[in-house]
Amino acid sequence: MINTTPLSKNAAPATHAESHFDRKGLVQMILLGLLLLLPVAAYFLGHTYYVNLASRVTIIAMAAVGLNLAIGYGGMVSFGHAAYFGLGGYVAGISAYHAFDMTPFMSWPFSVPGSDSLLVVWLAAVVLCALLALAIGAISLRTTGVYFIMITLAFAQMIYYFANSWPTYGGQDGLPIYIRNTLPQVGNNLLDSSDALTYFLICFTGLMLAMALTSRLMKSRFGAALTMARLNDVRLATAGVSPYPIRLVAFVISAAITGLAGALYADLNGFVSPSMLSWHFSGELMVIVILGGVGRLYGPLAGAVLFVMMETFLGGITEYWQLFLGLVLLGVVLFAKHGVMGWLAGSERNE
Amino acid sequence: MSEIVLSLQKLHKRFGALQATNDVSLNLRPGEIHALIGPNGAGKSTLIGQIAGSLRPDEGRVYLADTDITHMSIAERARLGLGRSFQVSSLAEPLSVMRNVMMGVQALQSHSFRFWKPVARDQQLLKPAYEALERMQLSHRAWTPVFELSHGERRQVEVACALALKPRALLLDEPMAGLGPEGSAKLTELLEALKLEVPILLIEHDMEAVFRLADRISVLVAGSVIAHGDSHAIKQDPRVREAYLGDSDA
Amino acid sequence: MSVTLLIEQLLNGVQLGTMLFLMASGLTLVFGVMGLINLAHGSFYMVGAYATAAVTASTGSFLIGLAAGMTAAALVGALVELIVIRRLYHRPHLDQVLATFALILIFSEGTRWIFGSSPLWLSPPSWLTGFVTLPGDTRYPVYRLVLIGVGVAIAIALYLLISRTRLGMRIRAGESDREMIGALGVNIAKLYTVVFALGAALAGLAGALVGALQSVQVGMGEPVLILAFVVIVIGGIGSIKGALLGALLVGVVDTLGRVYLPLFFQTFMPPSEATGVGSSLAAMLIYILMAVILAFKPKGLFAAND
Amino acid sequence: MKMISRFGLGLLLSSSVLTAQAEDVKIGMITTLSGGGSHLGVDVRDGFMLALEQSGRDDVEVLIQDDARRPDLARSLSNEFIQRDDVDILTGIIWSNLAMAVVPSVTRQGTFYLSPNAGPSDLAGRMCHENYFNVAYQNDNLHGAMGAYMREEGYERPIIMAPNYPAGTDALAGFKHLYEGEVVGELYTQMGQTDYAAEIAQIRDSDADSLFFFLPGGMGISFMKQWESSGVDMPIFGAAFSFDEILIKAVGSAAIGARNTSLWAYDLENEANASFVEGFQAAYDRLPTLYAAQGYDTANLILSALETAHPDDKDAFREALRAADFDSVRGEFRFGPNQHPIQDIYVREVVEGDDGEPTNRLIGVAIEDIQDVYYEQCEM
Repeated sequence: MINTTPLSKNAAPATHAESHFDRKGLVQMILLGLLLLLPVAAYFLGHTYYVNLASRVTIIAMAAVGLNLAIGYGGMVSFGHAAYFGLGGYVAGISAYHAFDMTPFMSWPFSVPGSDSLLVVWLAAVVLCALLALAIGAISLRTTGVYFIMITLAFAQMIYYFANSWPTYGGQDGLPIYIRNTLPQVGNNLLDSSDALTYFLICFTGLMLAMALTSRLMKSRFGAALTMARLNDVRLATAGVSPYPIRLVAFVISAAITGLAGALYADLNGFVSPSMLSWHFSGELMVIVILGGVGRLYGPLAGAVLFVMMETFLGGITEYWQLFLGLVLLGVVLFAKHGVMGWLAGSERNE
Repeated sequence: MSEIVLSLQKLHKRFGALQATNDVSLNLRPGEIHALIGPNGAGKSTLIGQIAGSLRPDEGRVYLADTDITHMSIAERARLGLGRSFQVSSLAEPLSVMRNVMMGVQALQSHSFRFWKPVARDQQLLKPAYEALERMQLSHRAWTPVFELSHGERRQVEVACALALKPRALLLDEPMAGLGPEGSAKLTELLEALKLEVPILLIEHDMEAVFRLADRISVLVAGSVIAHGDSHAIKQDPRVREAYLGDSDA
Repeated sequence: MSVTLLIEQLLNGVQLGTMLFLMASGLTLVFGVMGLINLAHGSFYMVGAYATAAVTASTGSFLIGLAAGMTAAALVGALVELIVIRRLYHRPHLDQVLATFALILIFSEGTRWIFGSSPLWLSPPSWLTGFVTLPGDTRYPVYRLVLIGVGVAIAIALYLLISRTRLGMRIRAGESDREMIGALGVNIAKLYTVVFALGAALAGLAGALVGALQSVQVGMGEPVLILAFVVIVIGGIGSIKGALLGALLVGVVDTLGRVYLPLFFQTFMPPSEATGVGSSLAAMLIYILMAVILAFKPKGLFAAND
Repeated sequence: MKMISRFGLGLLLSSSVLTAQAEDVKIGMITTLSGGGSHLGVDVRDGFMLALEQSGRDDVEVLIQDDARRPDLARSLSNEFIQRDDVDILTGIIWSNLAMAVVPSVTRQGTFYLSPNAGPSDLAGRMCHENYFNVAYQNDNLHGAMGAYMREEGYERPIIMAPNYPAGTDALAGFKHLYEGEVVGELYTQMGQTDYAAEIAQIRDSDADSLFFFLPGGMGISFMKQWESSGVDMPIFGAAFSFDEILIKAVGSAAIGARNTSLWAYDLENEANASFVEGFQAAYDRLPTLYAAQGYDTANLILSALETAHPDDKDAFREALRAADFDSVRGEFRFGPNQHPIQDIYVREVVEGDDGEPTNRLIGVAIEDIQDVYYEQCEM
């Protein structure tokens, strides 16, 4: 919150917030710097694996950025964001499947061919996830509290079971993407999406855009209304703004970001399956948001880094790594409410 | 008869066996403070709910000026110019005073689906909000988070929030509750100055304040208005004394 | 499509419903009294089944195993309440979801660590195997009839417990006004532990009974947990009556949908496609049911407090 | 970086075979060691490691990772093995869907993949690859063999059932292909379904004379227990996937009498099998399953090829694998043109063993020299 108004004779606001700026800013810079530099270094040292690991972190962080908009900024505890992540993934998968087979996606009422263009896939993923979220949100947001949590969960399960039992696109078995979707060629092959580093940079750009969008959004009038809807929706209505459409739009944007991440994830792995839609994944996304710090811009990124590291390293040490994940998570929820970013960078005000 | 700003016409509301609102009609005229008093359980909260929009009456109508607002949402009523404060302070505590007040300005100017321009630098929002705060003599606290405010200051912020809507009528629910004599006196003074501009429907427990402030008083008992009149008439009305003060022989 | 088949499927639906009720009643009670959403409820289901399987295997008696299963689930429930859950009552739902999600991970992996990944062996005792012949020459397994009986008995017992006993009075008081029961001099901490353990015991009972019918394995509680959520959302969170009705509704709709939807599609589609479409739709049916109910009644059929 | 569980089973195996040298052969094993169905992965691993131990070679390094039955995890593990650890050969995947996610990209990157269990039709047909070898079966084999067996045994009105997912529909298609008669009904269940009351009622309501089902893992356990108490009197048939030694112990008496097709049985009489079963029981104190047998054969196939060539010499090593010059525990073993096995399929019956627990007993041969139908689509 910066006071650049003619009212500055009245109390300078947020000085205490600025006293944290150095530390917070430093932590954020280090986080971003490492995320960008380590994969580049790994790439030139020939360790493609770590480049892909970084892409994975980046994409999961992006999905969590989407969820954070709903949970952290909007106060809507969605337990069903896997639905959008999975739908985004299936858009990429189905599109590639038809492009590979050279069959149309649908032939009635008009013919829609498959496509192996990333831009088409991304656009379709965003639009379809937004539409799905519009439908689910419109019903779910009529409820609050525990009902909302359970209903979003139940809708995601519905989609999960549908994907599981719909045989055309592999059902339970999932759908492989044999050749990664591509970007239009600019000049001399600069954007070869099958190159690990290029793909990482695409994902990184996506994450940065998602974070910038969130940040900008939350400073706008819409963000002000959403913040008020979270803190006190009666106050918002009394001030003349209906909370429901504000929440719904935030929910839709949140789903679209998560869906785009899902499309990126499918192309990274070359594979989509209903496990992307499972409630475990919804739970893991929530865990990531909490681990990093709810309602903090860099929280999802910190959470994703931590989560993937635990998965990779604990998973290598013990088969039962999820037991330790559970213990860590329990500790964070019970004793470290502000997550990793709260711990590293100090608490954050709403303003 | 002068023009009527807020009008309740034959409102009825029933919860199961309980007739919470029974044929209530009330008018609020420009320039006046109209007080609504009644003992606990008289149905004041139910009535406020029907005026503010959180409850729908079973029968009857609510008009704001010439507009029928009976079936409108809380937010629509607010945008049309019905400002209100709450019995229990309902501000967004972690936010600054300014951010609370600005929301009303924002709602009044246009829809809130504006995603780009930061509000912190938006003079269109800041100026009117600042003016509303000045009206309530609170501009020096503009950037203080609400949770740091005193009880009395929060009451003033609530009214400032309502003022930010440039309301045609104010609905104030027990604004004096919990204020000390000093705070109460200050708020009384502010409301007196305000009423010429915005008529106020005042629901209040503090009888002294009511008798001092109100131009007219309506007494609600068991869901019905049993008496109407100025403070003198109400003080004398035996039914009021019996029902409200609970002493039949005084 | 004979009438006997329909009757048998209805019985199957009711049987599924009664077991869902055992899960859902605990879940809804804990929410009604403590305002807590507990994802780890499925873990008590699993604990009950594992303890029953282990004890039945070592003693040879299913009934002793069953008692042990319920006791184990109740004890684990009480322990979890004392160590973790009571720190969560005044926390936002988000924290409750995450902490109990963490408990699922801990319980599932812990169980796998102790018992291994292979399913455990548990069967109904020999005196409950076999079938009875119902009117209309429908043969029906005795054990499933017993499950229906147990479910009904528990429903009646819960009704009596809540309407007739001192504990029930406190539970009702807790549902209507959480602050007040403290003022009444009730030891809230103890009440909460008891209610939580009771819910866990019911889940454990369900797990043990169903485990004998299906299989006892890690993660067995999760599908049931999600169905139980659907049940209490449909019924109205906090309402035992709603849980009962919701459970029966979900049980019957799910069972009949699975059988009759593919048959329905076969009337106008080739069989292999019809089964595909039919069973895909059947898998979504109860969620569609839930969405429809919530579109009209956002707080479920029997909204309690909240 | 990551700790690699070399020989995940360090405790059970002597560490002498683990010593790594520069010219070592590196094998990556991605298999399911946790969650549902992990006993399959454990047995593949144990069988594989037993063969290595018996060979006494110390220049073969095996890196083992758990895929938790998640295709996305399996995919990233495969990339890890190839891109970071530079393995020569990959193996271990249990499930068809995981194989479909992993194998095409592995073989395209020039690494050998040997399947110890899954055999999806695409990999046998249009997506076959010169670096892909299946040492287990093509998915249709066991189901088709049972179809042939049931027709020969004179069952005229079978009802058939499988979960509604690709391997399930393939299983029923495979059955029907070799059964060649009419079936009275096809039931599709949900994946992961635990209650089969509705299906059992439908089976009872039909006038079938026999039941063939494919319900792998926990689904089979649930079904058979419920089947027993339902009072339906009908012979049941299936593939070995529902009747391995571990599953039938969990099912208990309900499994007795069921007949199942398998490419191997522990009481199959040949020298390699005797040494395998004995060695396995000595090392792990339990009866091996067919998964262990397939893991054991996979390892022995690799070892036989290593006698001729190092995997760095891809063409020579590939030729050596194609020759399949090893003693299979299942008797005769050779590869078809799509590098999938041509083998005999046996029938086993579940009987009460000496200890009172159910166990499989070999009762005959269902079909000889079965070959999948997809090899014609394979252009290699």
